[in-house]
Amino acid sequence: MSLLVTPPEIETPMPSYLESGHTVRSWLLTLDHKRIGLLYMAAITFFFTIAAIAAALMRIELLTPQGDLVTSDMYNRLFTVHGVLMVWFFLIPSIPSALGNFVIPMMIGARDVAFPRLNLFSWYLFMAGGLLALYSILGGGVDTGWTFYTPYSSTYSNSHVMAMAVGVFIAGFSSIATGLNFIVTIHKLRAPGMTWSRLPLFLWSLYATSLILVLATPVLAITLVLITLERVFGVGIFDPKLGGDPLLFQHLFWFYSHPAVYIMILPGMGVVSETMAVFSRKPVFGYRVVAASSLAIAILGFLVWGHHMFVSGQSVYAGVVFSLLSFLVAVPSAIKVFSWTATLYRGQISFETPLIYSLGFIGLFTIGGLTGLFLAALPVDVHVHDTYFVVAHFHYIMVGGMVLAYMGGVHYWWPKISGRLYHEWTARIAAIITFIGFNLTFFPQFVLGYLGMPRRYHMYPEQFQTLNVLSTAGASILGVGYALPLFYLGWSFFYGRKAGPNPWGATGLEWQTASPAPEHNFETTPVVTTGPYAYPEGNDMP
Amino acid sequence: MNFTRLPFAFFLPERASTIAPRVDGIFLGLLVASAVLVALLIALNLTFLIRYRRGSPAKRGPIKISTWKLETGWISATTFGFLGFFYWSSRVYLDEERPPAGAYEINVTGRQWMWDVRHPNGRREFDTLHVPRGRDVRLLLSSEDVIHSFYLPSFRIKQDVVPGRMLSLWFNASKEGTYPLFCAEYCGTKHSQMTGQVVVLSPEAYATWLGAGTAPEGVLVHGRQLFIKYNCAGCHDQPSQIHAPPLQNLYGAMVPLADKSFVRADEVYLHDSILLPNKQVVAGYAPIMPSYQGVISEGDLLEIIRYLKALAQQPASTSTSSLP
Amino acid sequence: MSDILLEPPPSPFVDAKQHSEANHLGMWVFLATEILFFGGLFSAYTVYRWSTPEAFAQGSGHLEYWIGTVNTAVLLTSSLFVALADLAVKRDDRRWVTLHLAAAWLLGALFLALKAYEYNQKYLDHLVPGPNFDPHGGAPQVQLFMFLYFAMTGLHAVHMLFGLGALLWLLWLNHRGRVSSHRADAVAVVGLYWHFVDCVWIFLYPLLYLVAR
Amino acid sequence: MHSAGPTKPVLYVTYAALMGLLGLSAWAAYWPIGQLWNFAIALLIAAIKTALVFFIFMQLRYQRGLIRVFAAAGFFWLAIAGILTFSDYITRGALF
Repeated sequence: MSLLVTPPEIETPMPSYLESGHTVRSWLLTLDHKRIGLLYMAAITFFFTIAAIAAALMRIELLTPQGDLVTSDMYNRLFTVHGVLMVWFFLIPSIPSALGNFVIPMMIGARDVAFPRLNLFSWYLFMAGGLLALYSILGGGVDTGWTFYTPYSSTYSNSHVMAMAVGVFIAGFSSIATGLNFIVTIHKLRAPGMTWSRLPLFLWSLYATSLILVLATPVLAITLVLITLERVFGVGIFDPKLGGDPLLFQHLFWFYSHPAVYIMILPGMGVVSETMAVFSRKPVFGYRVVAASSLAIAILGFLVWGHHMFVSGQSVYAGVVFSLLSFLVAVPSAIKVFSWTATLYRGQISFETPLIYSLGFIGLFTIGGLTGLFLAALPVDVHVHDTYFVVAHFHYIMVGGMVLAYMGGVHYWWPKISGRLYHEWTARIAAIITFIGFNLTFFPQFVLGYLGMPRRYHMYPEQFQTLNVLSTAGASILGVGYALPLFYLGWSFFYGRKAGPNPWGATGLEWQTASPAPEHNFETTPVVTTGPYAYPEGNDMP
Repeated sequence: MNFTRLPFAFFLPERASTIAPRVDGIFLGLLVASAVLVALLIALNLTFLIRYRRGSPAKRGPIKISTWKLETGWISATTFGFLGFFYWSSRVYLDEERPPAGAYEINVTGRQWMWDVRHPNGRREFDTLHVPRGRDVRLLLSSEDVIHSFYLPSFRIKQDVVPGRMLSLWFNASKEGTYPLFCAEYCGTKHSQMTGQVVVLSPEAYATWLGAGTAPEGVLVHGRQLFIKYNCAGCHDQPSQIHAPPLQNLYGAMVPLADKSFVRADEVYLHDSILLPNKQVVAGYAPIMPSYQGVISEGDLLEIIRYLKALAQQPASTSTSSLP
Repeated sequence: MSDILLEPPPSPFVDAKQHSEANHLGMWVFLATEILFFGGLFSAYTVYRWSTPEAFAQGSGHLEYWIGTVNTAVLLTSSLFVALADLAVKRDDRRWVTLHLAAAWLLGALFLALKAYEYNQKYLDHLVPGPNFDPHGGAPQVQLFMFLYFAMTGLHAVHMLFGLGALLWLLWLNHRGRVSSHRADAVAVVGLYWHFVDCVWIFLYPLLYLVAR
Repeated sequence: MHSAGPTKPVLYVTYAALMGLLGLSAWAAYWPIGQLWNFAIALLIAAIKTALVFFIFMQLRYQRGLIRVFAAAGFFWLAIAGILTFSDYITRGALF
């Protein structure tokens, strides 16, 4: 967007946020949203690595039908660690807490988020929760699966469920604090002229995400409290021996955990909207509809949790209602996919790495979304529920969708984060390797699922071996795709070419300030006069 | 339709129940629709990406078509498409969930980590389920510990088995053979070994396999012992000091409840009423029966239900109190 | 360098009005979160009360009617004092701010004392869920009711403790002269929280104490 | 923004109303009109009391739309959780 940035009157420019202090203390006690964003980034990379190692061990175990690499107990702990860490300590904080923290204030032309102290506090909560989870893993692990279904988790499991539940509970409050901060920031701290209809789509999607964070997470928190109490006192409200209903736990759990799926995908959609606009030099097609669809997803997403319970013994009528709502929640997602495709039409497309990740996102998210319809269709879900079909489906959404979008976002804002450029071709190749490895890993799992292989199986019948070997082979390629950015981005952080304020020629406010960003983002408060993505039309290049 | 004959159908497991082809039909319908949509998207994306790469000579400039029309167009197209699939799949689901009258009932109990099967004549088997072909079979599922899930991929059916409740699952096996049985809900250490098989036999072979089983008299004797052991007789034998409903011809009857509704006294009702008596109180009786939740084992509970069933099938002349 | 230990942090706000609006909005968003936090328990309550009404009636009979009623009155009165304190802040009347807040604090403490007395009664009566629980001849689901009673009132009591801490903080701020009509947000925002916790109790009272009298 | 607010008399009247409603609620619980009606009356009174606290003590009456929206959002989402969960329980077993 074109800006009326007052020419800098100060002789010495503000130091960049990276140069404003080099001590450990200057990082650990920082109130700067950009530094906090990087703290999150470091933390989630750490948790991602542990969870990925767990996944690698599982994939190696599944090379053979027998349980020969690890014991059943160990295997059950591995998939629990993988699930818990990936969901609560990587996916949920990935784009919102790491990238969102970094760019939200810059994108709306503010100096910081509304409550900087709360922001730092939520990082510490996140770390406290994460360390407690690590403690429970190192102290013997948890074998309930990330879903903590009662009465197994409350009565029968002899593992460190309590520490894990409390860890997730604490991390949940970090999510709530972050969501609250973003909501207030987006409402109250927008620069003059930054009306809602000029808000970049990334912010619309993060606003919707924050609503879910604030309104869904507390229900998870209270549910985990109830599980913990049940383990402490030996009795609880989900206990069938007292007439309690284990399905009530599932209702409360999925009231959070289904919207949480949208916490894990909406921010990714925001990144894709940004990159599609920048790299095709066009406004996103149907801006208003795309923005509204983010809010629609946030609200409709709360109405569909029952589709996780189609075979649980839930009422048949509730099943039918939840099926209908689940079909409808796919509509706003479909709108986005169509709009992104239409954005390319008559664009000036250049194939930079973030765009490659975004195109990968569109492809994989489409498949993930369409297979979601299979799961909304009741009889098909009855067959494939709790099989590898479901595993493949949600990995297409969460890995194919969110991880690719996160990587795309990291590459897109990397110049703003580091002030430097990465090696473009290496990055493109890494993106393509990730895409290929991902499909090889997870596509066979759709077939496995429809053939009837249940999930969370340590051993499996022999007829499933070929597909499992394929999947493991794909995982090794995927691993390479994940590892490469660590190296070339790490290298670029210190030795990369200087990027300049706006290497992509983008219009967002964050690109109107120096790279790496100055300590307080802007020398003077920017004033916004046009909508987002105001690229010149026609054949002339800027 | 026989899809397995098609060369590309390697991803379809065997179909051994009457519902399986209908489920596969929806699956294939969704698959075709998705494939068309994905192909369309790939074609559009590739065309745009190549044609409008930066610096290409293709014509740019504002789009002529109305954005609004396009948006409404694809929103309504997807919505109606989705609603169509919803209607189709819900129809099949309701048929799948509504148990046919007169189905042949078999009890299945899940416990860590095995399936315990009881046939109507008392024959018991573990991790294997023998069923007759071509007959409506209704499984009555209960759990002794955690949630399990009874999954027969070749029948395309699955039902979670929840402690404290009796749930049911019905099917009609269409093809003789042996098919896999899995526990699909994670249930602890040996979840992946809680597997077995379902053997579909011809009705004659099934009858032979079933053998004589326990004679009805045996059921009555053993059941009566349990009936006394758990103090059921103290209140339910007539006449009694305590005002409790008689159970003589209860099974299969319609029972009037305190809230003025009616419920059929089937196995599910008996099972759940013994565990949680106060949930559905018979009209005219006080809610004084203690809960047997956690007191009675699932096995004994099923034996008592069989006893009550056998009582209802007795000639009317014998009264409860005169039984041995 | 913005460092949490170096006062004050650079404000992200352009003026006091924007700051104040953000504070209020932040607290209201937090209260929305709180509604759902308690909401999980209210949902569980609804489901179980519907499925076992007589157990809930029996369980409710074990609770002290007079304590529930008196405690409701105590909390309503403390809310009034917090609202009056807010008015006193706007008049810049420091003495009355202190008196009102102190009254509210004492009433909050009285509430918790009565609560503790009732918890102890339940403990002596073997009405605390667990191995020593005695349903007093009622259905086993009486234990469910008592579990919900302890979970709901316990969670509420934890919120009361946080509220008492916040009131102490306000008293200290006021003592140091850092509360005034220009800096009224602290009292107003803590007040919102206090009133909200009061509202939770307004619902807990009929749901737990008045099931079948 | 916050210059407007309840005056002292308004607060006292509200407080009197709250205490009156509390008394009514405590008394109504003993009316022999059936558990369902007792429950409905108790909940209705609680809802009125909460509305009084929200609108007067918490000054919702004097706030702009945004704050009201967030105040309502919590209750709205609570209703979603409650109604959809409850819909499962009341329709269970109805098919059979």
